[in-house]
Amino acid sequence: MEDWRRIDVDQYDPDLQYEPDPIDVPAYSAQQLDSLVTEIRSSVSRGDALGAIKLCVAQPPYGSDSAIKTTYLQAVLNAFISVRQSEIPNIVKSLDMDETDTLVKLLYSLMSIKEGQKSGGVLLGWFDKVVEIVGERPIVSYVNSSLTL
Amino acid sequence: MLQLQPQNLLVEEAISQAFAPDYTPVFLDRIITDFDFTTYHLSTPESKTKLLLSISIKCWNDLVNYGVKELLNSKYSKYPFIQQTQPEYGYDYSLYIDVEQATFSNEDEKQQLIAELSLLKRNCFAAPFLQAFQRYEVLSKEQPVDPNNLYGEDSPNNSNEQVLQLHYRDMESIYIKPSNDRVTVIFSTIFQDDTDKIFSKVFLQEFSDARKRSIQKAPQVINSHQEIPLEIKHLEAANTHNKTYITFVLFPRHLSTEDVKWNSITHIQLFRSYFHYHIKIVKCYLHQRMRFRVNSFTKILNRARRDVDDEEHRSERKTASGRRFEMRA
Amino acid sequence: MSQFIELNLSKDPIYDHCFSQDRKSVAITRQNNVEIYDLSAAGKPKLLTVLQHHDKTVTAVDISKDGKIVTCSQDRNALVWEPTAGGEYKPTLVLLRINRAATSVKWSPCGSKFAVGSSARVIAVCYFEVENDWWISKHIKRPLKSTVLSLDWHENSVLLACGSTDGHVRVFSTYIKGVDTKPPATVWGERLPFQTLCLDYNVGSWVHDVKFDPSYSFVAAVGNDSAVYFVYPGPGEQEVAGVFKARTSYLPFRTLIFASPTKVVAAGHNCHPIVFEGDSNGWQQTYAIDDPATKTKTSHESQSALNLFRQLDLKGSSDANSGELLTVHQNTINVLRPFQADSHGLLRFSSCGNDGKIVIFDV
Amino acid sequence: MSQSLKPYLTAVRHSLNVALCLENFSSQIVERHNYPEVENKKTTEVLLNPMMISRNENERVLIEPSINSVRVSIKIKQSDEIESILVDKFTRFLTKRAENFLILRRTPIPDYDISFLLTNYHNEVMMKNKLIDFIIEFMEDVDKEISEMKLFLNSRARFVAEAYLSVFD
Repeated sequence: MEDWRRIDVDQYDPDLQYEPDPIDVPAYSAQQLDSLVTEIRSSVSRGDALGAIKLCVAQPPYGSDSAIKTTYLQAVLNAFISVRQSEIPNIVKSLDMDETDTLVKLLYSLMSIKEGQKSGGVLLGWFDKVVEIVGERPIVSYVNSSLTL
Repeated sequence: MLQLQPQNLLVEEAISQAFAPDYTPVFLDRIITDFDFTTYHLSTPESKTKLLLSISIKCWNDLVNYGVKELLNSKYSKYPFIQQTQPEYGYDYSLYIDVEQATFSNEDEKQQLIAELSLLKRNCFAAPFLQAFQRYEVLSKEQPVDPNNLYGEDSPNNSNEQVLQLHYRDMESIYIKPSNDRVTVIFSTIFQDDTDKIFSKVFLQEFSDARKRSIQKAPQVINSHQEIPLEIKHLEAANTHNKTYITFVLFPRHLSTEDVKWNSITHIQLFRSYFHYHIKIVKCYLHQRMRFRVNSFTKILNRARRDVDDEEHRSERKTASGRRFEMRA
Repeated sequence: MSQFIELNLSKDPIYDHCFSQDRKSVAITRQNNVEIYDLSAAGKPKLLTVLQHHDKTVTAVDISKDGKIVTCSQDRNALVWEPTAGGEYKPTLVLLRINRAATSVKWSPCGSKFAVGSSARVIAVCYFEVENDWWISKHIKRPLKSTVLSLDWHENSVLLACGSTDGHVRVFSTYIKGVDTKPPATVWGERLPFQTLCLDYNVGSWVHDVKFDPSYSFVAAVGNDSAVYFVYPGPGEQEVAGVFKARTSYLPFRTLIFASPTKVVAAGHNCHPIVFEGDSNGWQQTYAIDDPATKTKTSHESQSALNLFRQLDLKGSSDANSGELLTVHQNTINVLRPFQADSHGLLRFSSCGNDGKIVIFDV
Repeated sequence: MSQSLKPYLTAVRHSLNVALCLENFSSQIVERHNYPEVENKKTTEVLLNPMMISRNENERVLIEPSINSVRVSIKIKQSDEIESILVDKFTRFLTKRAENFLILRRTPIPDYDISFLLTNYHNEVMMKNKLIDFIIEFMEDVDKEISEMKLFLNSRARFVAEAYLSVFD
């Protein structure tokens, strides 16, 4: 019998329960993801960096399982890496508020997975430019947002 | 204090005082310690003028097999006023020095004796080395050096040469193996904590690189941190306590004249103490450096403290007697 | 550059402050006590009295129309301080019946009730019981799910807006039979028994402050995502007609006040107030007060050599105020309160911050 | 490699600036208690999303913000055995002096070398921008200190070796 002295009884107290409100979370099926990934890859190969980034930040799969999320992050990482350093400022300038918030959210998620850390320098380059242009709002919105990858 | 002094300073000082012309004999009973579990006992049991100097070394029995007694007698018997006596209880070797009859033709001779007496431990440790050197001389005459032995490997046919062992510390020992063109000295040493072990890797790497870079004429140094060197494979049990093995290869030029021999012996027998000493020194320096860095961090952090504005400071200032320093604004 | 009056009252942070009706004295929270300063004298503010009874940090203070002071603290108690003849204050007991810290307190406009928000996921609405000479409380529980951070009363002293760390802006009815008169119907609802929920909108991050607009027709709230939300109620039950989110690039705001039905002032971790303007079809940030961008580094008069040395040793740099912020407030602004208004809106408002300063700004 | 140091430090600076917006928040779980929410993570709604800023696989900073406290954990670059020993000795040395270091956490959280715990009290007593400067300066100084110590170790070892061996000439 587990040591009854240490059972955390509070967790059973009904009015102590706090479940955040259910929010409708966009989720992808496998094929939807594949089509999106191929789309991103094709616009990257066409050199249309802005289009690729716009696709990445449009609707991240917050609700999908981790496998889909990692493949999605993989594609986003390739898109970020393919963009030349000089192009970043005007890409960032042509994104609206929500898109830059999602961009910073993707940067943070990428920096917490192994593959992303390998190219830490690139991600930091992006992060630096975004904050320089937009300010700290995206960081504040990431920190408070309930939709996380 | 880069080089460790081979002689024992306390013994040297005590004896030079005893030999000083204005020495008034006084009752003595001193126990002096030295590296590698060596202890001296300097006392005047019978009369104040007759000093008894005894030494006890952990690996005395090994030394005896290598003729340490004969070596010491040869060193000290030429002085009439020094007799070797029955070793004191608990000690391995004792010498009576009669201070009154100690006469010297000149100052140098006196200094020379004082040095010899204070190098007693080195003289003891020299026995196996001298024996190995003699064996080397015999071998080098029997088998002339093979000229086309380019890489300086040890010649194969003396693999069964007898290796002299010296268990001078609990888990550590010195192995000396003479051969026809060199004498190999192997130290097996152990480190208490792993930071020492890792620092030792850096040091030993430098020891072996030093020869390539600047001091071509130095002995070759090979270090291995796990596997046991071939020469002593048959002697050492499996390397369970992850000992480190440091191999010194003394070349003929280190064994040429009598003086060069004694110089090599003096330094090689001190290697283990020198090596550990300098690792500890580095750790102390790093510790000191960290303390300075932490203080500077604390100072910077305190500067982050929101300082109370000035007039609050001024109004609270007090005179020495504790009366408040009234500011007539 | 608008004018401001700066009062350095304490070394410790001021979590809440409240000016008396005649604006001659101010009550500020300071650790476990509340200090009342008299500002009528031209020179330095003079400490009048210290209200000492709480044994933990005082989190909020409010002064009613008739001069009664209510304080609440993390020791789960609230106290009502009645002004006595000799300028002293007599504490009276409040039966809050909460088992967690009290976080915020506000007198109702009529002065007969006050509400206390707490970490016990409860709002205690307290009213005075003459026969026992103490204040007793009724609890609003459902559907509060987390600590209540902020409260604001409707003018009819029945409707109470509250913001909490579960990110919800809610408006409750606190109608208590014996104490309140039946309120006229408002846009928030007609039949309002105790604890009916008139509005419940999820802002998505902690709601640091919530305020009714001067005409009490909608509610403005400040979230932790440095945005100000304007929530317009709809005709139906708890229906939300529209929400505007004015986003900024500043650090999160902690407090806001209405300067006029179309102008809001918010402030927080960015240490200077920001003004938003707009109406039911849109709100956005218009200008900033005490804006650091417009101020250059004020150079101090020549430093005496001794002072330079002292700074060098103490601060490691000879520049006297290296590190001081360009804004008047040197640390987070905790609470903004209206200070002086005229017919068509607020003229001046007061602010208190973690730097122990009370500053009165022009709008 | 230092060209990626500047963006790394500015990213940490901005993230810290956002994370360090703290307020006095009394506990919802335990009566009359006020402790850093980031430490036991029971009240989930007052915890914010953690931010990980990584320069490469073995050098990153984790910032875990909450309503009244922030935990900043740093993983210091340790490319070889010597550096990991030096880092371990340095951080152990620091944590032993944690009490006069105010914002230092006694033990780093797993997988990191050093952790700071900043609460709303630190934010009230100290200037926020100077606090951030201190942490950034600390990160730079620790890297510099470790490489300096390593350099010193190598040069000292060479000097000692040569001094010993030159005697045999």
